[in-house]
Amino acid sequence: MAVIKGRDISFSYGSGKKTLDHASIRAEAGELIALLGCNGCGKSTLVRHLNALLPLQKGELRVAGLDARAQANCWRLRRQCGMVFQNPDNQFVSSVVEEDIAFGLENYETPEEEIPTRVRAALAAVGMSGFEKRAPHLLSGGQKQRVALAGVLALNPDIIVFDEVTAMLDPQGRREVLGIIDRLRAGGKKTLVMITHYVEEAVMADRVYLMAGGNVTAQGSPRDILTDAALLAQNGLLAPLPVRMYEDLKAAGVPLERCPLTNEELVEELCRFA
Amino acid sequence: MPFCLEEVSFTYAAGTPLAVQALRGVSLRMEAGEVLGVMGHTGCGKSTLIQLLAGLLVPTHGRVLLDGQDINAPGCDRAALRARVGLVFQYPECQLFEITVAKDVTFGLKHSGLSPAQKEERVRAALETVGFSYERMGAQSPLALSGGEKRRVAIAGVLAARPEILIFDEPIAGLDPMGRERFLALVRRLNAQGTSIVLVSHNADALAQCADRLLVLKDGCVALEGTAEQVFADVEAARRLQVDVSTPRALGQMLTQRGVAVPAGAVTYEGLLSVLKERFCAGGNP
Amino acid sequence: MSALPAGQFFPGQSVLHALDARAKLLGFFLLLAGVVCAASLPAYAVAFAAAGALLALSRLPARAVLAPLKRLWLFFVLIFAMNALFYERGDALWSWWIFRLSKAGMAQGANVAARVALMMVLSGVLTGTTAPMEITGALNALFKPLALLGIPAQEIAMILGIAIQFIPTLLEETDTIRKAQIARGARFESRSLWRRAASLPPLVVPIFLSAFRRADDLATAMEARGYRGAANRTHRRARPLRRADWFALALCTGVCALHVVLRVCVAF
Amino acid sequence: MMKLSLVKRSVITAVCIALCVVLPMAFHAVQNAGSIFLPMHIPVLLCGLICGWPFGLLCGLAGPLLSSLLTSMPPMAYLPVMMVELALYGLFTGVLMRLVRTKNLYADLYISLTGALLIGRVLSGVARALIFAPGSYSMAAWAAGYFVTCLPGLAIQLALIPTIVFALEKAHLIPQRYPKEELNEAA
Repeated sequence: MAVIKGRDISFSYGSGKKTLDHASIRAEAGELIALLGCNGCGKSTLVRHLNALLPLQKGELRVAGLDARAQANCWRLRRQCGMVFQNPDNQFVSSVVEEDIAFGLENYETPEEEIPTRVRAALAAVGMSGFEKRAPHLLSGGQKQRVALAGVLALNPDIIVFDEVTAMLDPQGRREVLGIIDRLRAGGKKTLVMITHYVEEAVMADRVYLMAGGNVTAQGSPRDILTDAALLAQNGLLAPLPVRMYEDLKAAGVPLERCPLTNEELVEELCRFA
Repeated sequence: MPFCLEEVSFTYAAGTPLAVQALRGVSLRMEAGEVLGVMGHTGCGKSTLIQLLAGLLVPTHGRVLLDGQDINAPGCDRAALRARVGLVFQYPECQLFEITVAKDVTFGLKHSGLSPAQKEERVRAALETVGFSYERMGAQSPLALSGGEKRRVAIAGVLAARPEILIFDEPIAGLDPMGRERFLALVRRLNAQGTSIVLVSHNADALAQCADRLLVLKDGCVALEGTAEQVFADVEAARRLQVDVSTPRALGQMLTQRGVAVPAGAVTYEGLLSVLKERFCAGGNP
Repeated sequence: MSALPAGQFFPGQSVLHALDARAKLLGFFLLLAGVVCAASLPAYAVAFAAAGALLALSRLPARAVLAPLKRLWLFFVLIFAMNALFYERGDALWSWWIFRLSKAGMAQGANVAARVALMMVLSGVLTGTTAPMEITGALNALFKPLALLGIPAQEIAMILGIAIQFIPTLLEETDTIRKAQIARGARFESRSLWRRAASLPPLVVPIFLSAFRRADDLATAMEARGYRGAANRTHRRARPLRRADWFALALCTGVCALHVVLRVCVAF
Repeated sequence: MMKLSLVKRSVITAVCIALCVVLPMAFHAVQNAGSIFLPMHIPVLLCGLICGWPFGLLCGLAGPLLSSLLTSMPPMAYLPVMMVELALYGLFTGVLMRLVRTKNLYADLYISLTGALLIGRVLSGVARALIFAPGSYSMAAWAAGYFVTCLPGLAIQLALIPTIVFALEKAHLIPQRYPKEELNEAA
């Protein structure tokens, strides 16, 4: 069942230039989709339609069974579709972790007695139990993003959008956050949308949408999209290192069989060959 | 011998209950024309180190020497120092403020004593170095550009002063693949022109590609120092210091463990590729 | 990051640290009112004794709390001199051109200087024993009754909370921007007023751009999390004040009342 | 571009209040010139201009209050006077910006700013004379000193604030006041 179904979405911020030009997107329940593209390709603008942060100017969009065109659905959409943002510093409302996580719950008038248990459960889900009383601005980048995710998880949305959440993190923080996303995906209960310009991150998705110039230029399984170095280059991206290595070795006359997607697969392929 | 740190320590808020020691007795020598990479986990003292180099912080103990002269000595001309050492902070696009790109790039030349024509020439050259045309970009508002373009303008603003030593703090964070490649090409070009460069980054792949020497900091001390080949040789040691080794080196390690021996010196993509080519092409297989 | 120049919070376990911030804030305002009333020697004795007792009770490093007084000595000299030399009432001891030194003026100068010093010590004790977060929490609670006057108290509370939350981030950002511009050759240290004024735009424009960018991000994040004004939210019940808090409040009220009585009864 | 939403106005007001605390500290560290350049006035005036009078009023009241509580600057003794003055600036920049529409951004800004600064100064002077310091020390000497020392501050405000508003519009952080004119200019 399609949880996100968008067709021919166009959007302009008003300067005449179209940021989105007939972009279409679709996600099935429980899958992780990756929107891949270089800076300024319209990825963020597209996902901001999913939770009605931007009004639908042109096209059709249904999210979790709700029509995004209807202004009345705005709040229900936002409840069904949570979002974690790029800059970890700019999404905290309170200077105490537990109050910040409660913020979303309070917005939906959750009964006061329920709030502490749900806050605790959300923090446990991102591996941040025990940080309830800490100040968000004193946490590491990865921890901040996990707290932000906990704030979203506390509302129990069907869909979670990750808007370049690793772009401003160090390698350690990136691993932490990607680990949590992977765990959520394994749980299979949420539909996850991940925006990124790191091809290596898109590997973990069930389906990849390639974007350029406000358009979805290609979609398919990570294997189809990410092993196509020419296609990626057309969209201003670089193929993952194992793919490049495979292509270069093949060009040098090493008859490898299957194009590897991850480092592990490359090692496997080379060992098999050796 | 442009730069020397002698037993430098630095403590923030020294003498208060909130004192934090950021650097402990760091000694360092940087040769002219070198590209020095600095790595380390968040909070290891990298930012403090580069601010000491740029003369923005004064060491609590020890000396910072530029051409053998203590830059914090009472008689030292700080303005002259700042003209010689350029520092590009993380997310430099946040520091743009002028109405036009040309004005913003000229900002650093205000006290340089150059004639307007000389200034314009400098600005033109700096913009061209980062890949912009003065005619096309000069009159635009820097604030209306895209993130990557803004960063290039900000870098041009530092280049205009023609520093001998350039320090970059996390210059590729948040850049897309094209932006990253463009930046690394810029570093190579500047270095070829004789500029010494300090690159602070978490990105081991980028450092392996362009740094002559790497410095790994841990808790305010120099924990490892050497070429990328030396620093990334011991994958376990690097992990203990909370830094990544470059992806090709990690692949080499995985292959070695599986019986396909790859020398530890293969730390770049090209290095690993040639090792693999040699092994698999010349090794009897067609 | 640059440290707060004064009014810094020192974590601790003293009686004052343990009090509810609302009680402390109210008590603080009561004592301030008392200080404003003070105009006689006995009144100042009471006020200084109260401030000293609070400082002792707080177990704060007295040096740190009193440091701003020392740093502002010139300011005190100025207040004193302004009052002593320009006071229009009383007999002149000495006068020249527009200056007119009088006994009444000197008393007035001492008065103002003592008041300012007392207020600074009191606010030092308040901020020293109360985390900034708790202060805003308390301010929010004290703002609540404003809702009765039709003022959107909850919105104001939310805005204040966010403001506090942004202070450390913006301080750090300001420091970075300043250093970046210095590295590019900006001269903030210059002595000439004109030059210093000219060095402000490179500092202030990026600070505002960055602050507004952060505001934009945060507002978007808040909307994404379902915020639509403070009215339609879970209403949290406030914690009741404990006995110690009421006791402290009573004491402060007592001191304040004593000041009023002294003001009425004792002539200077 | 869309109008500023209520949530956005609230958060902008919050950062302006935070800047009322941060800017004086920054100025103090940089050049010890807080009292000459009046840094706390800038966020209040901007808040009034951009978010409207209720927000400007709030910023003018809360900014100095928070700063005083957290950093002891301004000292408590001057807080009420300062709160009244800044609140009036925030209020009147907002009111005037709403009333004045000359089709030219800079003209609007200058009229609103100078208007608010004048009205604010007169009214806070009156308040000072009537409420806070009724005749206890010589108002004339004090006021003269006050006006002379804050002249550089005034000049800076008049130069800086329109620049900042212009930069914010360019960076698309606030909506353009006259979007059509922008197009004509480009054409």
